[in-house]
Amino acid sequence: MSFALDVFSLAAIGAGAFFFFAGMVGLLRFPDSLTRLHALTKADNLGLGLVVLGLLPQAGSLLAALKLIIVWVLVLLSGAATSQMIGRALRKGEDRK
Amino acid sequence: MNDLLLAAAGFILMTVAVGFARVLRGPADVDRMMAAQLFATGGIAALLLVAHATTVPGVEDVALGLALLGAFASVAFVNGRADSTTESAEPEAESSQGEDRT
Amino acid sequence: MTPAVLAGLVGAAVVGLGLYGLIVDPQPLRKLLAFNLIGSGVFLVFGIVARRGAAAGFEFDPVPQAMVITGIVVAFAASALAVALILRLSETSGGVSLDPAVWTKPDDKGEKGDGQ
Amino acid sequence: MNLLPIIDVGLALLVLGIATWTIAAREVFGAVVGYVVYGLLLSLVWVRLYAPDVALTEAAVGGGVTGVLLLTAGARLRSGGGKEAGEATGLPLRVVAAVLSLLVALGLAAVVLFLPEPPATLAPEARAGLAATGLGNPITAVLISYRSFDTMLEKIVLVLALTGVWSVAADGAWGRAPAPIGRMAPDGALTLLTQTLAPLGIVVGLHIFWVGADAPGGAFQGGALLAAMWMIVMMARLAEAPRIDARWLRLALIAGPAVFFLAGLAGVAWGDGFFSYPPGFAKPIILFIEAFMLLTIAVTLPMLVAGPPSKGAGR
Repeated sequence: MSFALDVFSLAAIGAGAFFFFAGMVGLLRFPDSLTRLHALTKADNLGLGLVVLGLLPQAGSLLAALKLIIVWVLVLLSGAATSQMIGRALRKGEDRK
Repeated sequence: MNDLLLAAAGFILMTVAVGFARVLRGPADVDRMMAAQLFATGGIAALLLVAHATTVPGVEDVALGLALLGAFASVAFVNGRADSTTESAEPEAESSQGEDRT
Repeated sequence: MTPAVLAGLVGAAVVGLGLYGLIVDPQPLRKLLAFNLIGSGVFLVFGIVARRGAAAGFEFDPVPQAMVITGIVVAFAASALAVALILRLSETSGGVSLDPAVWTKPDDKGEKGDGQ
Repeated sequence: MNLLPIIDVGLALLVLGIATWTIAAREVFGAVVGYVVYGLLLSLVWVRLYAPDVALTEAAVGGGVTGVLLLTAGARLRSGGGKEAGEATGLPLRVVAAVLSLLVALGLAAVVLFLPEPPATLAPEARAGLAATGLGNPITAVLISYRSFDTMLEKIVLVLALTGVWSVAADGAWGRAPAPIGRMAPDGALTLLTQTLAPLGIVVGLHIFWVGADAPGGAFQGGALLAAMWMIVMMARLAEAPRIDARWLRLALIAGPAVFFLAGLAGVAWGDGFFSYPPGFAKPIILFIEAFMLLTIAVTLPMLVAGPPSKGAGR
């Protein structure tokens, strides 16, 4: 059982690391700010989400697991809201031209 | 198991470190903010992984604090640039030829 | 090399970097930033004293760690005071510079722009 | 565990690289972004040094709140039309500065490498004091009990710094509110974020304060998080900074040092001297003091960032 859980953890964490990598590549390679924003959200939401998902079975207690989930929710919230604000600021800049 | 967690942490840290090049290159301040946000998220992930492998007590609380402050810093960045995000938000000159903007 | 020694070396290097910025950068806000860098470097050096002082069943010596915590808060208070002074300087003299020549406005008849 | 040194070295190089960027960046905004990221990385380093308490403080105060202070200052400078001026430093001075900085860094590095063996430590004394307090977190015990005088004076420094900030107010502005730190028009996404984040953050801040007795955390860290939440509320324009002559504000500012001082005096009256807590009651007294310190920190930090009262502001 614990072996299966370990495999699950590693798979999730590996997938999370992949999304961080993808986000980084997008941030560096995409041509303008809006597409970079798109790449960033993948790393924020999925990358950290999968790492947290992978660490959940390893968490020592229910409280620790809950805290891990709250960490993810906090990052999701702030990522969603700031992406919205950044995106709107960028749109305004384009409309003016 | 721990070694694999550490390897993942190192990989994520390296990834966001390369992403920091966006802070150096800009060109717009929003790009810098985005790189910082990626850095915060990756830092939290690396912290959780390293802490789990080295068993430092109370690290979940540190991660909670970092997540809150990451949100706080993002808002502060947008706020600090409230008057100028729009004017400097231009695509990079060198790579803008292929794109289609409406 | 233990992590503690490594962190101490990083602290030493950061102090050097901050000192260079403090001397070379002409802008007061940037000087303040550099000053904060120096502070964090000193805290790091202090932190390895804490880590090395592991004894009595602790992984660290709590006394230097507690002092670093107080130090971080005091450094912030000092920075806030400095920011207030910089902003006031820009209000009264129209520009932020540590160079007194810049403070003098043409209509000040050669006096320093420190009037109310 | 052979991967850990590689991560440590990578972390060290990253910290150095980002510190270099904050010095070398051309513009204040880019430098401050670097500084905030630097604070975050330093807190990872502190976790590696088994100092989660310091990690939290560094992330909250060193990176987060100081970053906002500098960002706000930069934005106010720009909008006030004041330009940061000054002649670029000439090459000879640059070289001298570089040599001097290098020497200082090398000297410090030598100190780090040749620290005395066995290392000096106060841990046994702290351990002895810990037993009397009934606390589980040695750092909280040191802050409130073993080195209580330092901590009380540090609270007074906070109040003094705020007095200093207020004292540079322009004539006629005294008693009014500081200029708003929020620079955006009220924004739907930001309002939603603030309305969900702030309550969650207040719970987390109080949690970190509460567990501080026995686990990493405490009044400093919890207070700094509460301060960050208040500042988010101000940035989202859901509330403005209060007038500086508000009675509740003044009371909150001095609550921490005053209660701390009175607790110390009570030690003179009923105990063995200043700051001697009666045995058996040490823990509740310490938590009581810390609760007021939490309040003072949560109120003082945002007021320090908001700056002196301004003529235009105030209800």
